[in-house]
Amino acid sequence: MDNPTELIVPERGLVSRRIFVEDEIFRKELDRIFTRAWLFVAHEDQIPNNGDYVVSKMGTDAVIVTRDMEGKVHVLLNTCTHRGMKLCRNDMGNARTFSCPYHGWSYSMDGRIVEQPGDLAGVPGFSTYYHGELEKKDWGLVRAPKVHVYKRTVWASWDPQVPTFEDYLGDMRLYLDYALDGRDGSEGNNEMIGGIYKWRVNTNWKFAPENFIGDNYHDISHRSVDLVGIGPSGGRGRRDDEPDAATTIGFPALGHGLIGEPPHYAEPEYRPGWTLDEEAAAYDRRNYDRRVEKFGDQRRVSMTVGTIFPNMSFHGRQPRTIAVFHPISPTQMEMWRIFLVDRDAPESVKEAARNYYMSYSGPGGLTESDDMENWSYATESSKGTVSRSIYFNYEMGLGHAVELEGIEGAVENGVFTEENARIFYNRWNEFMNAESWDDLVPVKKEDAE
Amino acid sequence: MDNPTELIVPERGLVSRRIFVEDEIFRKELDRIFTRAWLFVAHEDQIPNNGDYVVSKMGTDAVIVTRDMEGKVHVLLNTCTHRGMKLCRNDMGNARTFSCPYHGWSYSMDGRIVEQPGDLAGVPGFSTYYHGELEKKDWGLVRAPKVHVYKRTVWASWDPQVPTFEDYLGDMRLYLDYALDGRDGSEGNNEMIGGIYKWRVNTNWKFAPENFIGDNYHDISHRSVDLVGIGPSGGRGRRDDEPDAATTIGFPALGHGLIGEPPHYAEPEYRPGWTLDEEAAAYDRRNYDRRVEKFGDQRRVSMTVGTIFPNMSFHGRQPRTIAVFHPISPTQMEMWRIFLVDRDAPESVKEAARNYYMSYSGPGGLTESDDMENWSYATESSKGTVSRSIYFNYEMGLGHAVELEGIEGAVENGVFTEENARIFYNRWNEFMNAESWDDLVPVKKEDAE
Amino acid sequence: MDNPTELIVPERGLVSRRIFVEDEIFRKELDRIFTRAWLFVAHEDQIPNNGDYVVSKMGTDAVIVTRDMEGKVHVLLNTCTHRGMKLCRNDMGNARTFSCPYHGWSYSMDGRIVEQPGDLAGVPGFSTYYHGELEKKDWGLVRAPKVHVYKRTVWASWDPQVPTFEDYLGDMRLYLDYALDGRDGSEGNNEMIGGIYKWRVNTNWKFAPENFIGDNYHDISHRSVDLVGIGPSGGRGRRDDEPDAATTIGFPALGHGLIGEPPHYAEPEYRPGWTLDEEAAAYDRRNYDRRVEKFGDQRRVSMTVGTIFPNMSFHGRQPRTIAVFHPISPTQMEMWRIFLVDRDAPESVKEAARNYYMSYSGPGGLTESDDMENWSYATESSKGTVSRSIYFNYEMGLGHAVELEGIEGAVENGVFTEENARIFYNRWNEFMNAESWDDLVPVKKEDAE
Amino acid sequence: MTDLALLSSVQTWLYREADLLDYREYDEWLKLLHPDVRYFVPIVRNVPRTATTEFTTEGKDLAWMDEGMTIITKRVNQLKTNIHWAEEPPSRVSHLVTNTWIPECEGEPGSRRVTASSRIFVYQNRIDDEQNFFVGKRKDVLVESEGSWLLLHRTVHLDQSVMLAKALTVFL
Amino acid sequence: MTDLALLSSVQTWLYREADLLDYREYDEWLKLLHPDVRYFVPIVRNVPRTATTEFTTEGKDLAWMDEGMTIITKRVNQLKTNIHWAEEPPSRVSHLVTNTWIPECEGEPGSRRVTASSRIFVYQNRIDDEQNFFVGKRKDVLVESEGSWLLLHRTVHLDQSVMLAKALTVFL
Amino acid sequence: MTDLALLSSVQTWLYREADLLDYREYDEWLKLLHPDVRYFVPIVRNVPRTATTEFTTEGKDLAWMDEGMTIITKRVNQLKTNIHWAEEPPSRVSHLVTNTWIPECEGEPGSRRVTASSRIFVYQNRIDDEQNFFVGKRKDVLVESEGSWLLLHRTVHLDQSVMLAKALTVFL
Ligand code: FES
Ligand code: FES
Ligand code: FES
Ligand SMILES: [Fe+3]
Ligand SMILES: [Fe+3]
Ligand SMILES: [Fe+3]
Repeated sequence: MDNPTELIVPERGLVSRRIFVEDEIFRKELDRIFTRAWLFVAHEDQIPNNGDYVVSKMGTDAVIVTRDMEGKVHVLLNTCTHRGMKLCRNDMGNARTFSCPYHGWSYSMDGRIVEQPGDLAGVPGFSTYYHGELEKKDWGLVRAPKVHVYKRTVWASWDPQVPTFEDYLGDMRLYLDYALDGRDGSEGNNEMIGGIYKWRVNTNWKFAPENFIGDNYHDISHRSVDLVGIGPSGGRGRRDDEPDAATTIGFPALGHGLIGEPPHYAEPEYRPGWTLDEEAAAYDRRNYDRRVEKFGDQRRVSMTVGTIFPNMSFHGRQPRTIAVFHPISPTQMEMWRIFLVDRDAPESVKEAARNYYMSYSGPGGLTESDDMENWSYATESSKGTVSRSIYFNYEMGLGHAVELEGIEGAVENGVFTEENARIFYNRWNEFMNAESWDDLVPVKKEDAE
Repeated sequence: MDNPTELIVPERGLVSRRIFVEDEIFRKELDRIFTRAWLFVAHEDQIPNNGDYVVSKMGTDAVIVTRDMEGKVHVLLNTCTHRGMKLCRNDMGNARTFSCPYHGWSYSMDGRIVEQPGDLAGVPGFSTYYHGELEKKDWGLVRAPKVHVYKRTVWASWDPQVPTFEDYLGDMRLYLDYALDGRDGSEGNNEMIGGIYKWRVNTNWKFAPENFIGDNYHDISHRSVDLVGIGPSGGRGRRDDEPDAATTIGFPALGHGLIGEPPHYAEPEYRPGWTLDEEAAAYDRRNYDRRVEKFGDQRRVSMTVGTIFPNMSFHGRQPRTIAVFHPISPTQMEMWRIFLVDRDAPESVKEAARNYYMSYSGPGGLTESDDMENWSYATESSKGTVSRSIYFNYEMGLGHAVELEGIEGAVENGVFTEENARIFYNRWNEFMNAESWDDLVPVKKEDAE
Repeated sequence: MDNPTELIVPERGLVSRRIFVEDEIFRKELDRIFTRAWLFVAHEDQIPNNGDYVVSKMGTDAVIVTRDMEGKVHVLLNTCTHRGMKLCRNDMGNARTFSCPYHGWSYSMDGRIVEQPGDLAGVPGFSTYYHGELEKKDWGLVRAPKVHVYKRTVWASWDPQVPTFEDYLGDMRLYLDYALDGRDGSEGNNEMIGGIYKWRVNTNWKFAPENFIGDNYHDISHRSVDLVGIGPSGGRGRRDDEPDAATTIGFPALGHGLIGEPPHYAEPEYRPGWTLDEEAAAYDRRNYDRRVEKFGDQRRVSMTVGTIFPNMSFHGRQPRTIAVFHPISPTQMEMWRIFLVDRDAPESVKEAARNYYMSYSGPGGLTESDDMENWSYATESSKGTVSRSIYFNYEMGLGHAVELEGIEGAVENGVFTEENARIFYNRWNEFMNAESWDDLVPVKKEDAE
Repeated sequence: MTDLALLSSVQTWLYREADLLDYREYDEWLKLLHPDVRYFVPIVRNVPRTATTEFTTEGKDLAWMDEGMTIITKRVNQLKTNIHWAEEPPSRVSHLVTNTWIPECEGEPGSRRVTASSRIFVYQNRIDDEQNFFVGKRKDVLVESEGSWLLLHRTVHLDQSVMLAKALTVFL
Repeated sequence: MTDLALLSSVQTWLYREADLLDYREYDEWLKLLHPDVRYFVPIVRNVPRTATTEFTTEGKDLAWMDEGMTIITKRVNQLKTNIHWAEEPPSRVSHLVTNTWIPECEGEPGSRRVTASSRIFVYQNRIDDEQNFFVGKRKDVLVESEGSWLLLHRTVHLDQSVMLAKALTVFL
Repeated sequence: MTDLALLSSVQTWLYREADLLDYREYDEWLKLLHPDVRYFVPIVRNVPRTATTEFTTEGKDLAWMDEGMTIITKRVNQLKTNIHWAEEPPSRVSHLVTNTWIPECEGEPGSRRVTASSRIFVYQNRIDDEQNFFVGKRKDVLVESEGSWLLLHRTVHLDQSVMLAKALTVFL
């Protein structure tokens, strides 16, 4: 092939390997993507009570997600504004203030006694040593200006210009809802199993969202676990039977995409699931019936897995999880995983889910460990001088996307295709080239007029 | 606050976090500060005899400090000029020559048989293989052109233009004297306890001299050791009572500063010290009396801790130590510590001091370990994309410095202030912007006229 | 000395230390040297049968060396062209295809069913998922366009413009022949002992080829092993007596060089060798006799050690080995060693050689371990700010090279000299400054006319 | 006084077990497990010294491993497919088991149940330069069975909060 | 022949000691120390093989640790303040004690004094990815006391010249 | 039942051996070797789980070490020259030997021959910050001789394919 010079060549389905290994590009990503996009930061179950906090990450920045005394959620840069000490070195807890170990500046989590949580609440010697001359209002913790809680998930952006979370999601929201709503369709009925997997993988972070945005093609890499069989109804494979209508759906203007089912207006015929556990099987059936009842002939969607640009992916069905890919360096990420069950599911159903999820995902998951091998050695293998000069191939199904009816701004691409990955890298390219949100295709521009 | 673009904003007390994490700035520091300034390299007790040597560091360069056969001290780059082998891989010893393991070039430490110690003394095959054509004079070890021994401490600079050591110190010298003179005021009466602590800390090196130049404010971080109490008279706290007159004193034109007492003309009333050890207590009292006698109504100063720009700090009282902060990378330093006692103190007094010092300082010190935590996590916490874009705050006492009488070029700033840190970073800024010593405010220019 | 600004100062025998420690120069080396030169990649004994493969390296790129079903040897970039997975994670084996673990693309090793080994042979879903629209011909493994098998050694280059291997070698080939031919002069009579040493050394890769190109001067560094004595006839030293005629010979236009004997037209008087082992001693004698008979009064050469630019060195006599120095970073290389014996030597002779070689070379070799110490601490010691600003000295014998009769393009420089190292760095400089092979002195230009 | 024979028997059992894992004799290794075995490796969190939330809870929260014979057997079977890519080609693994002593022993000889406290250092090396260090505390409950021991319960407190390995494909 | 009971008793004592440290039961740990205990971790220097100056001298030179009950107790008390930031939140620490044998034993049963030679590998992990490896040689002098042992003297030869950790907040 | 005395005697022998190496008493160490000793550390390759080519072959292929008394003695003598630069100034080395048990024992008391299976972690630190970790499996064949043991054969399976150290100047 003749050698292109651009990093992304949309019309040919080419992506330069340089974006997976080069430091300069990585630093630009941090600057142009991770300070602008909406990023997943936490699940509300990590901070159920007022005063609760949990640490998280946005790009390479450490943040604290807090719930103030009014119950409102905030996202604060985890670094003392005085001399930079990592303010909170606990992973989680409950507090009224954060007090800095170095010189004792303290910051409020309490929306009542100061204007904003994260405000500088206590400065030892303020009136004496400082002669009252510190403009305390200016020295609160750096706050993410945009924070949004959506069906128990918490998102934030550093960019005051970022569109609303709903506009940022577009109709991808319907598919996110499928994961966050209850199995019977009940709104936001999800609960996080205690604990998060956090682990380091020597891979460029983009291998993960690219994979989860719609890579059915790599099923073959999971043949070993398929042979063994870990699905919740026994037998071979990793899951219960999925709907026949499965396809890939992408949002070209937004960078999101998924594997799942197009809008439909009736529940497909019931296929028994979770049959290894009697209660879980009954619960599964019950939920089917409830969905039939609840949705009637209304539009509904369902999905297996998808990515919200840039670095959050989620599984909607089996397992039901949220994954986040935190960039560490061009060739390292820290991956996080959270698992969801229905809040009101019977204990035994939750337990069946927990056991299944752990066997599937995370560093010890029988499925996911093989993904880690692939992503890390694909990264390793792209570092060489010759190797980094060539392009990855994303030609599968190029030009075969069709508009998807019933979902705004979506295309449907068939089960096996790389359209969604192309959508992801095109959006990546737009972010990298944009000077600000003005240059990014305004989300739902028409609505705004 | 509105975002400044300079790295240092003196009038607002702001310092960009970038100078603590960025590689390019770090390399410029090595080039513009560490090859120009006077750097502490050794204590004479490390090389008491002719032929003794000890290895040290200047910035990222390894050096050997030697005492030649005439007793003169030299500082030599620790790398064979032939093909770069690390010439001396021992930490210390006594020798007549350094012989290179790779090809056997040997260098003299003996000022008598060659012109200069470090000169190329032996080249196997010089007249045969080299046909006598190697200009040996040009290929001696690279020597620091400026070396100064001051009250048993050894200093060096790579810059032939550097002012004299005394001019470089200015009146800061009086405070250094306090640490290096005997407890009774006897000149240069100090002895180094055998052994140096050397350890790696994942922090930018500047956190250390900034701290020691006058950060009383971080006392709060040492509350755990204060509760336990390790002072030499028992009870809570880390030290015996210090004089009431303590304040911070800085040298704006020089970059040095300290916590200590302004010049005074009589000894303050005696406060018993070292009372846990009978002999040490008696020695302390005796020294007080001797000071009263020796100094009468003359000027004297005293101090707790201070920094000589750029990377040497010292404690004058409790403990009595020298610390050096060798840069390794933007986010790593190697810290060294040397401990001092009076040469002629009774053994039991030395022993009391040794025990006390070890409990205080070094990686295992009950006080210092908490500093390491603060500095390393302040560094860690400044690496993020958003985090590195903001500024540290050094506003405490901004505009409240007053000229200090009796000490040339000094300002007095009160016990709690960040004036000294501001002085440090202003000087840092001058070094970084200067093309040569001509651009650095000439020290004692007036004297030179 | 006055400070030069060029990296290489040929007329003064100076080489800047920067080329041993700086990242930018390292990356340029990868680009300008390792993608252009002929590189040693394997020994045929690693792939004796059709379908055999072994992994190797070219610069920082991983490659697979394969033998196709016609017996032809190929060198393929070890990375799946689809999404970059390291295709072959085994070190060696026999296969008909390489199948990618990630999505199952498979590549041929079989020249019969596809045009070229490494061609994309299997794409799951080609006609369905891809709609038959992938130009498979374009997506075979990246192949080294130039591959040459020479007396059981395999070489490759990424540059289609590279001269023929023979032209690249020039008359250095005669000396390589000495290592690759049998001890009795029989053509290509060499066999590789099973297994390769591969190990990481924190040194710039150039220290190794520079050393092996002709550094007799560092013999002194091996005094400890010389005192102990590991030679195959017992006593002190590392080898049997070598010929009196030994000198260094270099190829200024090519960058190669060696320690060995100039062309001669009769065997020198026999000196008994390998006397610790009766059979080996007899074999040695027999080979002498055969050489006398075979070569008569024809030209012959012999050698101890030499370097083929850029990163392959070999020992021709004792031990008889091939070494390759793979760059990893400016300050790290991965070193490989392969050992040779006559294919048809008696088992006990092979065994004597194996025992001797292992005691000599590799990380555990009594000789080589000291080289590793020197190279790694010479690298370490050149990292400092002052240290990297100075120059290594290669003045030994500067201007004393004389043309060597009987070998085209060669100079003879005496036993102790740095002429060969100068030749190496001059060639290095030419590669670094050349835009393409057009700018590199055309090898054997005259012949081509 | 320590029951020397007991202690030695438990230590030897643990070392043999490690051999079976490190020499990849997984089927033999499975035979050392009690049918009701539980393998539990909780996640550990950074929390204050005084907190009770340091470890996730067995049977309730996420854990690096919290499983019984069914999943353990599946792990072994997956390795035996020879296409479990994260372990193919296989890693080189060494289990260093140290500090073993027996804080608890109950029951009569022949049907004893002991708790063994150990430290482990599991070293994993694969392909060229990938290496992982897993260090932590192990508590094993062994039950006596026909002159030998069966593993009934294993807790490993891995000394890592963020797992510093790309995957956990070794038994700890 | 080795006194098996003695060896086993000393080993078990060392493992229990490690448990107390690693499970942060410092008050219990203090009870294992003799009132006259000395804890000595000299600094090591790069000097020729033939030199006698490799280690700093106990009771005279600087050392990473050279202390008795007073300072040891203060270290423990500092940890117990819960605001000793270098250990708050607490590090995860494992002491792996290996190679224990008894080169010397003197005195009558009931008042014996033994020297135990060991190796240690102390792994420390804290916050997200901070990890330290302390490896070296340990020589312990234990004295018998009421059926158990008390630590009278401990020397640790840490295999590091420049300490490659930011702080030494663990007992080695 | 395990022969406690035998096991303990072998373990103690291994720990004393490690002491002699780590405290650099090489001449004493040589005395622990049988005149016919073989020291074998094969190279390991990445090959499929099912392959038989993982390790190079003793007495035939290359190996990190495959040698007897002659070369071993030369190594010791080289160290003793004090100018073997890769070990001068000397490295700081600790051999941690763990997991020792005795899978095989044959012969009569007084002339027994045992096979001991262990794990080793050899830590090497030199100059300022150079450090190497050698971890692997050891199989030793010891023969009884005059109330003690002599090393007849040692195999070390180092868990590294590419050796991640610049030189192998320690006995594993
Ligand atoms: S760094 Fe937080 S108070 Fe100073
Ligand atoms: S490097 Fe020192 S003599 Fe050559
Ligand atoms: S990466 Fe090889 S088939 Fe996709
Ligand atoms: Fe997958
Ligand atoms: Fe402090
Ligand atoms: Fe050599």
